[in-house]
Amino acid sequence: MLLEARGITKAFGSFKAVDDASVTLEQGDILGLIGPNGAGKSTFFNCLTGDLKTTFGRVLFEGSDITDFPPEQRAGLGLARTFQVPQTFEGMTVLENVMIGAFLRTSHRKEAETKARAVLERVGMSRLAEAPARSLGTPGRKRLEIARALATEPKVLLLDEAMAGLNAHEVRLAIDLVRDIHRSGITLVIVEHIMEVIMSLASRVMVFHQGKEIARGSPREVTSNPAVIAAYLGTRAAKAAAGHTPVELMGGPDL
Amino acid sequence: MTLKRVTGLLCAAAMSLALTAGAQAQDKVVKIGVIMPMSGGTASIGAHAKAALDVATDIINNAHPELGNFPLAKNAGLAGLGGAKVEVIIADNQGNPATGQNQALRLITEEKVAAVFGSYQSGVTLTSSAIAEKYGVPFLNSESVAANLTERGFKWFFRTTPIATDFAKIYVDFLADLKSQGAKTDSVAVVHDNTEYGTSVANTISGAFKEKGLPIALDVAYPVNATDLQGQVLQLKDKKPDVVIMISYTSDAILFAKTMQSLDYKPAVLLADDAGYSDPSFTKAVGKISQGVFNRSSWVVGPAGSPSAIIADMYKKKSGEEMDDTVARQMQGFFVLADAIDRAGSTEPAKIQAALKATDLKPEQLMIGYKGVKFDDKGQNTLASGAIIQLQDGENYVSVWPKANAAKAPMLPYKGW
Amino acid sequence: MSFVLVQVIVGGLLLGAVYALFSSGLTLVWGMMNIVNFAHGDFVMLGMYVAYVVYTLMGGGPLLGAPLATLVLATLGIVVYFGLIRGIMKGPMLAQILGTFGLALLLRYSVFWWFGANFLSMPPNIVGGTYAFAGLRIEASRLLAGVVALLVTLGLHLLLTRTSLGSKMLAVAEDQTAAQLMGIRPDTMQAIAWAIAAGATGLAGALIANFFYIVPTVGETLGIVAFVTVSLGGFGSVPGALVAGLLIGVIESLSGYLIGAIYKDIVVYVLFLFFLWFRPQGLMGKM
Amino acid sequence: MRRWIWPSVVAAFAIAYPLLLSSPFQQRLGALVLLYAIAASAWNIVGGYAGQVSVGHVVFFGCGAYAAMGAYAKFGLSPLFGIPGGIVLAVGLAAIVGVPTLRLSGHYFSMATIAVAETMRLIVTNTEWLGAAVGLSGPTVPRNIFDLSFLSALPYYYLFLIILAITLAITWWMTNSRMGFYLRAIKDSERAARSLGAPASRTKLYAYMLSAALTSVAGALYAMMFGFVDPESGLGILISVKILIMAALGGAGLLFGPLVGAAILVPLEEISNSWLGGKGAGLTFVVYGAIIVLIARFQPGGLLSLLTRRGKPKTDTGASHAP
Repeated sequence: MLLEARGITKAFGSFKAVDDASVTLEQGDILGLIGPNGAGKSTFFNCLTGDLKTTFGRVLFEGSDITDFPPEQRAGLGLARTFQVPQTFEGMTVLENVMIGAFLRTSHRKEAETKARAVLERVGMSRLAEAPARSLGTPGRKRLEIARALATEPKVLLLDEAMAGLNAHEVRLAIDLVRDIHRSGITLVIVEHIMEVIMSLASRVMVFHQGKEIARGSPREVTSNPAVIAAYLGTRAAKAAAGHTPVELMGGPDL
Repeated sequence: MTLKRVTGLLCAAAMSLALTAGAQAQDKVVKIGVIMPMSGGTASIGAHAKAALDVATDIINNAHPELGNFPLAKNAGLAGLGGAKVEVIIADNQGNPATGQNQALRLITEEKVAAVFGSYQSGVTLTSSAIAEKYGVPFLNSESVAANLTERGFKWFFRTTPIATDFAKIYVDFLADLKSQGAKTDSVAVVHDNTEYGTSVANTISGAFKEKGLPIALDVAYPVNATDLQGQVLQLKDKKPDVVIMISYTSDAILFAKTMQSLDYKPAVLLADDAGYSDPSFTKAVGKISQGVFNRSSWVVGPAGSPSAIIADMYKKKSGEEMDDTVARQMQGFFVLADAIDRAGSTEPAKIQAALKATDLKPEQLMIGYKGVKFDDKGQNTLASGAIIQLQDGENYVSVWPKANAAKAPMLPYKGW
Repeated sequence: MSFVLVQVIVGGLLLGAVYALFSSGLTLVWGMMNIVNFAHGDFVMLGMYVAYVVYTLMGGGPLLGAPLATLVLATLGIVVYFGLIRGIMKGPMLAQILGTFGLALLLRYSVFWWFGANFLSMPPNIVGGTYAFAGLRIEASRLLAGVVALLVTLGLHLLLTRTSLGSKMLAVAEDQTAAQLMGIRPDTMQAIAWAIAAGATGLAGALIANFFYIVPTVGETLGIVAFVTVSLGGFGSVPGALVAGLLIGVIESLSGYLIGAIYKDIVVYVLFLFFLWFRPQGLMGKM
Repeated sequence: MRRWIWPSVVAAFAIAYPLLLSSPFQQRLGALVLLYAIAASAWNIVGGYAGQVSVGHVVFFGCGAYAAMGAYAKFGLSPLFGIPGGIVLAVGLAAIVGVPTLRLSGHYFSMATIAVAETMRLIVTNTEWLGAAVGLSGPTVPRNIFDLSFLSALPYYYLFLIILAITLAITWWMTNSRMGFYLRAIKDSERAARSLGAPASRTKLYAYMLSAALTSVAGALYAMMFGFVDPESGLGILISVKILIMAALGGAGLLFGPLVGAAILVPLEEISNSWLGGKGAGLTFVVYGAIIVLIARFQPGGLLSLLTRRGKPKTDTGASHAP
């Protein structure tokens, strides 16, 4: 077992953003986390990465307890992430951004640079290596996030809405990239709004609603689950909408 | 590009400095460098000093027969140097020891001054006189009271002002006198700020009283430029000492007066140690609610027509302020320096140094109430002394002690407002 | 509790109210625009000089001086906003420190140049003496400042929470772009915020002038108190500044009386640091 | 190798300066520029590169200054012996102060550093052993060359030049190392940097300690040159502000920014003081303040940012549509 979360609860004051959620992740999985806005999937995600401290519950990585590890230590173990709103290092070039990731495995500048260039090549950004990162648009930034994370040589990569704000063409390119990453042996956790992405990528899906896990299974199982549809649309609307495909209801990419 | 500009700026700056330096001292002018706080929290001191030195140079450079036998007044210029004029070059120390030292160096090496005069704050005097010592240029100080200044083994440093040990003796004697006249002066409180001036003077005074078997009953220290002094006044009100000795700069002196009034606190005897209480700003601001405060001063105005009265008049015309003790001590110090240069008959540092060492001015040759001016081996004026003045009827101090030159009798108890 | 102690605490509360009064303007611009204003103390100083000039030229007391100081400083606030702040507020924090520190020197020494370095003071009892009841003594001028401090804090708080102008200002503070899309002009709102902040500061100066001394460098002393008050209260929190001001006033007063005045600032700073350890966002600041 | 042209020109000018302008005051001015450049460069490591705006850096300056003067005044040693002592003090203090304060964000960190510096100033002011408000003096009459009390500014000048070169070399080495990269990343987004494995707290702390060590050296040199330190000149908050302003004015986060800032502000201050200070109208500071305001308003990234690529946001339109 690569990554395991046991009974994660995250409370802000009296409000429980995540309530007793558990998950296990095997080598080679692509786990999708979905749920309506405010369902707690992002909070859960951030508990896995160490950005948020859990109130209760444990997180285990390759069998050892990492609950109290800060994000940088988790990164060192092989847990990498991207941010929903890209956290680009504005004062650096694209190459330097990726080098920050590469520096995790080497303290030599030359080595880090070589490795960063290789990663940029892999994600198709080598043309932009010397460009200031602040000159990138949203698609470029999202891709740069992935590149930086890859440079840390992760075992598990957690993508936080890596496709949000992209157009259909860009989404397809991004899906290809994620597939490629997966083929290289990296296990993935994906938080995504766009159902098409989850449907085409995820091997397993976990659905959150009001901080609780309400369903899990293959994408097809989950999207036909009435509880899931109800959570997305409300119970009455779900009945009225019977007959439509879940993908349509949950909002596909804006085409 | 910017670097070029920087280089250009540096060069331009340096060139203009070189130009200033090019204007060498002319034959008939003796330059004296003056280092004073012209900006920052004590800038009013610098402004007053500037006006006083203007008056002093006027007296030296022009004939002032009305001043009688006052040294350097009678004829125009310095007689010993063939009527050479004195020129004062003032530099701002910004209240900062480093700036003071930089300016001392500039005055000595760029302006080629014959002697340096300054620098008010003891810390600045310490650093700026060190440069003068290294260059072998006489340095005269007329107002810094830190004891260590004359303990450094310097050969070019001279100080005309009385220092804390002198004041302490004055206070002990004065209070003994008051006691003999029936006033209660048994418990004494010392109130002082935590500056170098405040702590060192307070320590010396406490020591002097202890020696006489009168330990200080209450020591109230407070941070300089306080935002609030209520706690201190309440402490005094609580302990009820007979005598309160105040060692404060102007800002805190004003705030103390206001706070004492609002808390309705009046000690029997309120005795101030110069500094803030001598500042005309103090009397103007809160003189009306500080009636009866005693103050230490070496400055006592003589009767109309006396040199001190005439000088006080000239100063008031120049600055619009009454002459106070600090500025009078500065002016007197400047006269001592000019007199030494006059007797040296030269601007050669060694000759001025020798003349300063040989200084022996009598009380009647002074504008201030010292018993004379005569330097010991360390450069300290051994005849420096002071008197006690009191704020009576309005905003002017009158001398009340020692009896010999008192204009009025001490008024007791402290009246306040 | 001894009687003196009551007087010390009452005095501390009044002092604290004054701290709160001259800090409320700072917390407003600091919180709303994320601007560190190193010239804040000098705004207070300008308010004091306006009051002094009003008194010497027209013989007017605080009734005339305080509103005029508010007006003059509010105008200055707008000028400073358009002349300097608008240009530096999006820049790095260092540019703000640079700009406002330069402004501080400029203001301080312009006043110095004009008025000289002498200590000035309003005549004693310009507001009306000292009230004494049950042995407790309260200076009318300080009481006035304290009462106005409460009113200003309340006013600013109501303005921000209850009026549309306030919500517009907060909207701009929250998200400029979003506010702009809603038809709010950030420039206008921020200029208004500066006018209000500077005006409140000028008012504070005018009232403090009644019981303090006036000198060009007085802002240095007061500025740092305001900094501590604002950060203790939480940047941008007007009620926070009031609570922090009162707290600092009482702590200063008590520690000054009980352990000695030269240690009172140490007590305040150490408590402040200690406090930041537990609540890094200040008393009432948001995370 | 074009990037080395300007540094070489600057270096050549710096070495030749005392020969070109040889009056004592000009030489001292040069030495002061270098001294402040050392302090501002040291500050730059934590304030510029790591973006942690410390306004209380004077506390480390004071460690060095007091250690140097203390070595002489308390133990009769050469002030030089104070330098290692000052470094130890400063680094230790940085560790104690840094751990709790560096986790504070933005303005709270700045305020905390001010509070620390003011606390230290007040403590020293009330500590008899450290000379209290009177301060500590160095050797006025040098006993030997190691007392570092010279008449001419020349020895100071070259000593400072060497230390500045070392400081800049350390800074340069740091910016090209992993630590430098991490600091810049932390400045832009601490969260992202940590997610990529950068140990943010530790890196910031190391930078803070390194900066503190170098600042304390500057403080020791300052005290040696002036032969004196008191709470105001060794621990006054204005010194930190001055150091910060020099770095910001030249260009914070740039290797030569602090040097440029010092090379402009120190002469500006000393020369305007020499010309205008004696008039007593405060004009020195009106001029000084106005210039600072203008630079902040029109060149907020510092003067040197005019020269660098990083200063100008280049909008590469092609990039926004790249995959």
